[in-house]
Amino acid sequence: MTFLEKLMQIDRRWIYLAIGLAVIIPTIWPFDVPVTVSPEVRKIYDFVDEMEAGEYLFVCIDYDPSSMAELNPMAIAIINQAFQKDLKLLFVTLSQFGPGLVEQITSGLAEDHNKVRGEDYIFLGYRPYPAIVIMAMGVDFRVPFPVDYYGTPLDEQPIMDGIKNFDDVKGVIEITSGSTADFWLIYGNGRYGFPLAIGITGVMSANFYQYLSSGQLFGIIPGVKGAAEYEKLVGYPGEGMAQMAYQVIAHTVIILFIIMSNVAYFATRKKRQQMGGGT
Amino acid sequence: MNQLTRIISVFLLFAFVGGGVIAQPVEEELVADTLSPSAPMPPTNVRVKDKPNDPGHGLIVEWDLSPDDGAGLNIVVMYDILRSDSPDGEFVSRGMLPSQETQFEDVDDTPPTEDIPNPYFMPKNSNWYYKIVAISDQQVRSEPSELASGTTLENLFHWGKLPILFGVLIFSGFLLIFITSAKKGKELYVRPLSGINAVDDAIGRATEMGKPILFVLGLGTAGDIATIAGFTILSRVAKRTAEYQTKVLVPVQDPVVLAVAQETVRTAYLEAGRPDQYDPDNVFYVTALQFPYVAAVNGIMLREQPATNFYMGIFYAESLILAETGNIAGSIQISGTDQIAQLPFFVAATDYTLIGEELYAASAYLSREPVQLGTLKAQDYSKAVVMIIVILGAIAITTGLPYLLDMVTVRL
Amino acid sequence: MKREIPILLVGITGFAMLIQYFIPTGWSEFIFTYSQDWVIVIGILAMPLGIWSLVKANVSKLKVPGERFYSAVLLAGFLIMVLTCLKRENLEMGSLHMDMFTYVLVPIQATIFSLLAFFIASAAYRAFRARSVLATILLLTAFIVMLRFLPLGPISTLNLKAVSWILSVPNMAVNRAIMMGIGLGATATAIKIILGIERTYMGHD
Amino acid sequence: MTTYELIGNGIAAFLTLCIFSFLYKDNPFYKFAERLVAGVATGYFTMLLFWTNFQDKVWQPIFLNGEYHYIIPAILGIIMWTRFSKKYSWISRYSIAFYIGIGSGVSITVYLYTYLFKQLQATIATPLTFDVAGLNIFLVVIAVVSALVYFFFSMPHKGLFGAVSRFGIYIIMIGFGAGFGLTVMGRIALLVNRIIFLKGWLLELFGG
Repeated sequence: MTFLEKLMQIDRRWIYLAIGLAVIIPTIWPFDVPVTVSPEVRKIYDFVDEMEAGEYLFVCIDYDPSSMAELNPMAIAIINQAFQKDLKLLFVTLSQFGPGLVEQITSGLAEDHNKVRGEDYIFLGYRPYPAIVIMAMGVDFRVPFPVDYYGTPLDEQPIMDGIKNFDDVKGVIEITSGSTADFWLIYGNGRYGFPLAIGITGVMSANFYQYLSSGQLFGIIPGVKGAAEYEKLVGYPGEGMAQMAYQVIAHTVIILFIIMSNVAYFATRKKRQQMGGGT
Repeated sequence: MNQLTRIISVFLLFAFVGGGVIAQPVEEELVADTLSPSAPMPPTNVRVKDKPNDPGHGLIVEWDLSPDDGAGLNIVVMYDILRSDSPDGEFVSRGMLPSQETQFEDVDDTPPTEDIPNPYFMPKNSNWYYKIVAISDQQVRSEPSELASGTTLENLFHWGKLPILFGVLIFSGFLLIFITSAKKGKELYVRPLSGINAVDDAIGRATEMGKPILFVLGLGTAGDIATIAGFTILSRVAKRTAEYQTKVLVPVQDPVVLAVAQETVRTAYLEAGRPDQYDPDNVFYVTALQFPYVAAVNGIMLREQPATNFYMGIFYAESLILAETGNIAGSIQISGTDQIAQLPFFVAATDYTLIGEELYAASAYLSREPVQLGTLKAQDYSKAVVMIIVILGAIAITTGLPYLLDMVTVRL
Repeated sequence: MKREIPILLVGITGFAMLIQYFIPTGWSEFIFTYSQDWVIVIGILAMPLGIWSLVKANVSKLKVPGERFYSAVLLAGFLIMVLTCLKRENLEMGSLHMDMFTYVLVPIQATIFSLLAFFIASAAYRAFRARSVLATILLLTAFIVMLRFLPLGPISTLNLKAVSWILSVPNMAVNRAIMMGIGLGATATAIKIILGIERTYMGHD
Repeated sequence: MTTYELIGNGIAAFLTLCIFSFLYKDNPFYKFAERLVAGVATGYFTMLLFWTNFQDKVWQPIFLNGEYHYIIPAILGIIMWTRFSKKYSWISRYSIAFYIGIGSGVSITVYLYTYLFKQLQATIATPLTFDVAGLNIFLVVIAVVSALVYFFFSMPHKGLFGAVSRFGIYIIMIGFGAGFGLTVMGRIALLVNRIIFLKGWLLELFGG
């Protein structure tokens, strides 16, 4: 039996071993995989990067724990960048299961950067009916959120001095597992015209590229890959990079196996035909 | 089935939460700016009508835009819908709507209980009074509009579901026509399906090898239609194996599925004239949860080395675990499911796959009874109707005619 | 009597549930909710059938030398879970019952689930060979979609566009067509059951 | 991590390795974990059903709340126990009849709505335009129709009809290929989680 014929009948355990190693090696020796930054991710980074200290950025975190693995890394990367630049951050969530999650992320990162709640950032909280909440915020943040998530009235917090509605923020970044992005497009960007970018799960991202070309979005961060790109730009290699390492290697391994399988198949096909056998 | 209850409960939750939460900020009326900007005019011509297609827990409020909404001073940004149970009672906000909107659906179908009072509940045949306030961009509230009232009514037919009723009727019509014509002995052609043709070979193979057949009904309950389709296929398979005296193993994960599967196999043996061959222990319960069930079935595959594995019913992530393990055991595998997300894995890892509708057609194919084959013809005619609607509908909407779309739109 | 009446009952309940869907009154809603409870209650009370089937099979295997140990493990696992949960409070975290859940059930379930990482690779190796037109299409599409993770510079940008087109055009269309087929097939099966044309699942003698 | 947790996680790590050993070949460790989890899962599910569902849907309504109509399904459930007897097991068919009747009756409209009408509606909701977006919508319509043709049972797939059907199954394979390729990421992530768990436990054991 030639090598290629053996390859056709390869013991599946070699494949298992390869996948196992592809996952175990990055766990023991973490390393960065080369990440090509796509223009739609860079635009968001540049947008935030060009903002002046003290300017306002609005971040909406609309996912629940089930898509945390994919979306947390990009949320963290953006918040890191913004805090580093001393921007003022407004957070809100339109997902029922979002509040606890946002609280966790924001308070943790604020501590890392010595930021004070109510001065450097504020978490407004959660309200149902996304469309109405977005439109109401377009009038005045105080309409849907007279008090923030922690129950403190907005007017008692220095960060809200002279801030009324979307006219006073530079841009909105929406990080979502799916459905709420449409609300931000139609009722947010569509009605109030503020610059809008989204971070979204890889699978859902495909549906939103059309809004890039139409100019309704100025950037998209798609899934773990987008998160890794953003982390690279910000210079904080985090969970996105780590996940990307596993995924790139595992995908490469599977792709190589598929190529091998086909090479072996075509190389041995002639012989098989002569022998009258099939697969 | 569970999905429906979930949708309903989520809706209830929203109706309940929404009423309270959205109302909150408005009641604490925001103070106007120092320049005392002018108040907008209220909306006019407020009408209230019964919400159709419901058990009598909702009303629809409609109005004409305030003269200052999109015209006049053009300062209206919101409408606040206020409701009371008497003309001069206390009015509470039921919701806020942005400018340019002219309709509000007021629903509260959560009856109060001893623990949770709900003063906003709208029982059937109850009377409610509405007025609407326009709010300007400076948060100035208009005078309230004139009062309007309406009564909640219980409706007897859900008109929004009319297309589905027509669907059921047309489909049943086709079914009856083709069953009758089949009964008269009209020959019906059915095209060959490789997955079905493989069934006989697979049973023959098991007999030759003296090995059992493994039939996995998936993770559905006995009330899921895909699992029932699985039972009907199991019945045809068991009947033939009874003739060849080959063992069929059916590991299940739900006690009702266990009962029905046992009945199915027993009946099949009975009809094959071999009731003595039936062993109830070959249809057995392994465990309830998804992955422990998979682990057990994997064990059976590797230890019993079945000649053929059938996967017919509802499968989730376990589809590929089962199919790959079956492959390791060297079994011929025939799969069928209506779970679209799992079809790629069955197609890749099993020898034959019944894709979606083919799963439901399999029973008719295997039975070869004219009446059963007649139902396939009915499915085909319905499919033809669907295809015609797709083509005509696409043309119609492109030429600006929404009628066909309206006809098939279900409004729940 | 032993078969005809149950078949008739299937028809009556099935038809009632079908009609109920179109009637939005309070009574109709009550019937729907209550019927779902019926199904649940029957399922709960049928549980002893499953347990009996499992226990019987494993008790009889206690006599088989090679199987003895494993059946004992199964029965022990079952008994421990039952005996550690004689009060409802045991379902709260911190009890031995829930520790078994956390340290035995959860890790095993998660690990079995994770076997998919290996199996998805072995299935791809075996199935994605260009041995027919259909297999080639399957292979190429999967290949393109998987390629989105590889850092290939400008090719990546092009690839992402291709993936997004595949997902939003052919993939979506296929899902719709398959769903429509399933809608018709499931309806046909349900109507056949209600009309009693399909009755193989119901025993007789 | 307390000693108790360390031991608990040790058991979990051992069981994790037992399951992974299946990849090499079936062996006593896998069989042990498989049987253990079958017993534990059944026990867990039984008690969960008993304390939540049985209490809430049978015991409370009938004996505490006086909702006596719950007696009917309770009787139907108890009737299922006739299956323990060979002679009377036919009685259980009455319960099965209700179960399957309710399931089928509800399915008809649910399937027609979510699987047929919603898809139909989505397919014909957007007008075609003379640009890329319009072309894509046109392709979706063509693909839906061809894939449906593939599912025709009662007509020979020959000639033009056969060609369309052939195109239909090609498109279906594109869909499946995409589904397969998309899922790889999630499956790899599952394995990563298990490896990270094992690594964490080892670090805890030897590092702390």
